[in-house]
Amino acid sequence: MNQSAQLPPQLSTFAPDVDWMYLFLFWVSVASFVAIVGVMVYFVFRYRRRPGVDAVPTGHGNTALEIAWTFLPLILLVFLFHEGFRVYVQESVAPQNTVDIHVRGMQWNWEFTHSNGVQEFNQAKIPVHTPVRMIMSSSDVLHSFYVPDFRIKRDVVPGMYSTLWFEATELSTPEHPVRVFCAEYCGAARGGTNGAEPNTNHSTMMADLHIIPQADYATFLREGGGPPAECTGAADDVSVCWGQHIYEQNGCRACHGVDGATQAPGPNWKGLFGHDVALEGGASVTADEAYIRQSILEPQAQIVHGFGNINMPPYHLRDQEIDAVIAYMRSLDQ
Amino acid sequence: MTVEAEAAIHADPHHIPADADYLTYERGWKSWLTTVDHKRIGVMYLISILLAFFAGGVFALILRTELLTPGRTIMEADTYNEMFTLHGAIMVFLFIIPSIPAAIGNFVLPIMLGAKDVAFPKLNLASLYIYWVGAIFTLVAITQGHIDTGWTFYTPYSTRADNSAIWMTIGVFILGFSSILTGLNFIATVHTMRGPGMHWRRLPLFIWGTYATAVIQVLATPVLAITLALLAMEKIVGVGVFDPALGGDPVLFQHFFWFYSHPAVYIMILPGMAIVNEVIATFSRRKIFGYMFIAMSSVALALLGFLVWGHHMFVSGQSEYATMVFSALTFLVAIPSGVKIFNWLATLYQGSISLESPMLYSLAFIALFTIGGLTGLFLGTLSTDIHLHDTYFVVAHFHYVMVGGTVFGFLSGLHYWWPKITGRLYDERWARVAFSLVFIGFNVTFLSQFVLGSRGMPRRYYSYLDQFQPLHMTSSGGAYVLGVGFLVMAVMFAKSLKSGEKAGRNPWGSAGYEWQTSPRPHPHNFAEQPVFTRGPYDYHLASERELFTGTDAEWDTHVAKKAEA
Amino acid sequence: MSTDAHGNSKFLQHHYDTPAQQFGAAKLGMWLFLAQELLFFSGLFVAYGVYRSWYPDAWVVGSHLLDYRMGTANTCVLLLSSFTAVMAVRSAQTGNQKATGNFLLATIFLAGCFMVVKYFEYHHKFEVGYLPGQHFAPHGEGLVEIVAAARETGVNGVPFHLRTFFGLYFVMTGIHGLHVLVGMFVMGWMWNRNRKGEFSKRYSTPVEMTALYWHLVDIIWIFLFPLLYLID
Amino acid sequence: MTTESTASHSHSSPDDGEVVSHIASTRRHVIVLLGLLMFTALTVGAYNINLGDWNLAAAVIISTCKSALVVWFFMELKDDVAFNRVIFLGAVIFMGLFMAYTMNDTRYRNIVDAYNGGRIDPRTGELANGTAAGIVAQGGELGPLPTLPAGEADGEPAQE
Repeated sequence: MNQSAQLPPQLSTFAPDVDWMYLFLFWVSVASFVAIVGVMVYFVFRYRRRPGVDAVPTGHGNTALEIAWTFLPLILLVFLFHEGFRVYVQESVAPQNTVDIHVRGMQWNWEFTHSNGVQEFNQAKIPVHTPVRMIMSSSDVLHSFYVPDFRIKRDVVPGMYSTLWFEATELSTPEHPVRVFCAEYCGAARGGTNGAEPNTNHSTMMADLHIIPQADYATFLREGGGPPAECTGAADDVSVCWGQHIYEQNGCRACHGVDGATQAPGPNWKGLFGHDVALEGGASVTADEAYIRQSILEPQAQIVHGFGNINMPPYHLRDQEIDAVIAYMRSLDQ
Repeated sequence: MTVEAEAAIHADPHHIPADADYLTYERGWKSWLTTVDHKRIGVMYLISILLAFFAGGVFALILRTELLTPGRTIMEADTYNEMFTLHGAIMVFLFIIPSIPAAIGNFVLPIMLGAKDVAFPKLNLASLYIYWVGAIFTLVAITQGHIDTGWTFYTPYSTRADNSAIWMTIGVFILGFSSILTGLNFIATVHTMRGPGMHWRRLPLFIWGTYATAVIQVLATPVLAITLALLAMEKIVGVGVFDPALGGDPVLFQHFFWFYSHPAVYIMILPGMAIVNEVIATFSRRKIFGYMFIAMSSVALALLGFLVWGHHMFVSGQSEYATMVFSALTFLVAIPSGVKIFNWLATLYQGSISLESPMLYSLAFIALFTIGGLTGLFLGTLSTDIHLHDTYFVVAHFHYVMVGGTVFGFLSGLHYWWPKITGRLYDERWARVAFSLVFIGFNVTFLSQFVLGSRGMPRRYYSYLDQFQPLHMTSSGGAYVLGVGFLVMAVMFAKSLKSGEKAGRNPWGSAGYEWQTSPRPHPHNFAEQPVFTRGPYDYHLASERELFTGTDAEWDTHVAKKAEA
Repeated sequence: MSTDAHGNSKFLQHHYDTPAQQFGAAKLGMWLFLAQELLFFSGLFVAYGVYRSWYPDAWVVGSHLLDYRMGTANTCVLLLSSFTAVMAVRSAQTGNQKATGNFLLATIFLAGCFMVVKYFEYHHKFEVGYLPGQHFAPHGEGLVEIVAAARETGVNGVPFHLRTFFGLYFVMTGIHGLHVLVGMFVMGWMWNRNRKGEFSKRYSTPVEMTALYWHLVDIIWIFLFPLLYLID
Repeated sequence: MTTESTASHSHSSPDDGEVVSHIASTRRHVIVLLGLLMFTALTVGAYNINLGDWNLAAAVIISTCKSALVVWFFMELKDDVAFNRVIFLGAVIFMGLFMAYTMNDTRYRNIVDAYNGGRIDPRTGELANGTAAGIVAQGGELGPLPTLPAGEADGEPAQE
């Protein structure tokens, strides 16, 4: 079935099947609606009240007619169930050799972990023409992984795995990645954040899927992720640039300011590294490398005074990435 | 029953003069607050739900205003979330569910039965008080702030410490009991209070509809109550049945919630359908075609409504087996719905149709409910539902059912019985203007949302991609027209109350039983106990006197003229 | 009929035509109310079933931490109270005002016994830390009992979902207990009305309705008892 | 519509109950009570002999018998109008429906896909994100048995 203006681009192998069903239902609905309302309008006109013309009393009904319109629709309904279920089964049962990507939903970010351990935040590389399975769970509330262009959706539930799979049919460009939405309501940051900012509420919890050639994905799996291409120059500069990139991409910026002023919802990063920090419960600690590392991996271990009710999720960054974040933090104070 | 047992030690009814009417027989606010007259209770419900409807409507307009632009328009994201929660919760629990059964049903059901009152009048008043208490808790929830869970209260978002869901859940818990007691009362009334000659095959279809509704109210609402009780205990003492942080299962909450809330859809739509039956018969001057099939389709819908709740959970992570069973059963719901629509069309055939405002709303109901039902097929079919679930398509679909269905049915009933309730007529021209605005505004608002949804716009979004803006602006524009339509209607009804022409006993010329009592009914509904010798739609058996549309004085002149001739 | 010569008017409400109609309505209403009660409890049974099937270890160990002797005693007490309730109805129907009062008092007394036993059970669980959900923190004797129960049932560890078991235990028995308290209150009220001579051979509907409610409370317990106390 | 004396239709409604209830004999009540107590003894007895998988079934069947006695005799559904029986049975059926449908989900969650609906990663044994902290800390459903002070553990009947 061809692309329709009512539906998003067809970018997965499921999309044509789903769209066929959608358009079939659409035209069945249009036909039924026109028939029902047409008959209604015709009767209203034809049998409008006129002086001297009385209504013909209803007889005892027509059992044959009643049985007909009770059971004839069943044929259509059985067909709809069957076709819908057929595609659903395909969507539920992933092929044997999928590329697995673990997905973690959290307010209001998506974390993707590839099989080589490399993590991406709010974006993910996806090989084209390859069955890819998302193995998903949430660390806080319900989310839903929704890719309109793929016609797939599945809730992401805390404490439970859920899966979906798809096979992308076209490469994407960097300007037009395939968009992931959160379709299960998951709240918003409280107070004066600008709700249109990325990763501050349910409606901005989006991610970009970059559909790349299979060979590129294989290379990526082998070599892992490093600093992004735009970070060049001396090793230190690359580190700081990478750290800033992580800060931007992982949603750190939703809670942590870097201007030295805003302290909400989380502590500001400027003037943090190497300084003493008062903790909840009265103790204090120097914000050294060990402390920063722990705060990223186990945020609830040592909480800065005044932030006891903030529930930061753990971020499983790799060592080089944590180093880069620390380099970025340092650079803020220079 | 203990409540009515209390009333058991009652003296004989005081003698009430035959020309008394229920509004003026007793006076003063005390007489209203202590009344056990189902008609007065119905009127108090009517006022209460209209206030709730107004509040819910204002929230809707605020939402649509915010959605005019992709980013911030007038409020922050968390405020927006509170607004749609309040819109949903108020509209569902304070308006739609009690709207037709508790307000209109209370008023007309016993009259149609030829009963003096419902079976348990004191319980009926208690239901109203319980409704008010529930409403107060809801107001408290608003003032406590941060009730931003959505009307579905999904865990674990709702069990987090920083929202006031506790007040809202207690409020809805209480409202649930109001609904249960109303349903219980109606079932007992239909079974035991039918007047002489009123056997089951003569029951007006409005009663069949409210009866089926009452069955759902009694069987489904308690599950909502225990769900909310568990949710409240989760928040207060951390019982941990639904919260994964304590070892519970959030998907289980959805089963609990939808075991009630899907049948609740039929609590909302069945009474709307019930009103359409009455109105179509009256304005076609014809007995409803396939009476027994329509009656049984109501009961079938009520029972089938319990078998399909899992279609709200196709993508929730429930097992594939459950999904399969729920999808298959969901399609069955289409059958009785279709039966109703076909029978209504067959009733119009060879009728004598006039298009006064109640009929306009009922015909609009048929058209809009058809759209609501047909788009339901998209959501019952698994492959398309996966794409459309939790998008604006769903929002549009259920608004076509809830507003295009229930609210249009409610408005149809309100216009239809307005003369019986108030004893006055309203200005038909302005009623039609209001109807046109509401009809056009509604369709513009929600047709555009179907397209938004199928293009992939998820629901409950504060901001959205730029590409969706034209459709969002169209939708908001429609909402404003809808709002103006309701405003016009409110003014029209207010004018009718103040200076409307006095109505005769039967301004529409209906053969329905409730039109045979005085314009504003006697406190005991009929000054003398009626005996029903024909069905409620038997126009060919009704006397000229029964179908006469003018006042009693006009009838006397009419008779005198005839005698002269 | 509304003011007939037999004195029916004393209890016949104005909107009913006959006492038969009024009684039928009351009974129908009561059964609907009981149906509503059953569905209310059904949520708890479903949650119970789901978690029992998921976490059998927690359920077995949890059950062994409850004292089935106390449960048995309470079951007998409630069954007996159902009997006294039914005898109160019979006495009211036969117009024996004194016996009605006494049977009502006996029922209230038995209900009180039930609550006292319940109090001791709750008290112990609070003391040793078998609290619902997030407050579950067994200590002292509580730990000893858990070790014993685990050994007895062959479970090699402390199941995490013991807290869910106790969560449901407290919610189920707590809501049931609330129903018992409401029943005691209503029966006290009936006792008072009976004392004032409001019931007779002709009119004992309120007593009958109260007894119906009480039997339902009994039925709920009949299921709660083996499901909570007697799991191997 | 005509009017007539209201007295003549006092039994027009087929659901009218009888005012005079069927008064059952004390003897019957006593027998029912004895039956109930006997069933209680039976269910406690069944608890003490291990029936394996049949434990739950036995408990539920006995409880059903007991409540049937209560409903049929004490609550006099035996002599009640048919519709009241329909109400009660209907409520029980809907309870069963609720239970059966919900468990049709919860029992079969991770069957089609080993991950989908499961709580544990079938390959690595890792728990899903958002699992209760306590379960994560003890690495699964079962935590270690507490070690008791020497004196306390001795008194327990440790032999199986």
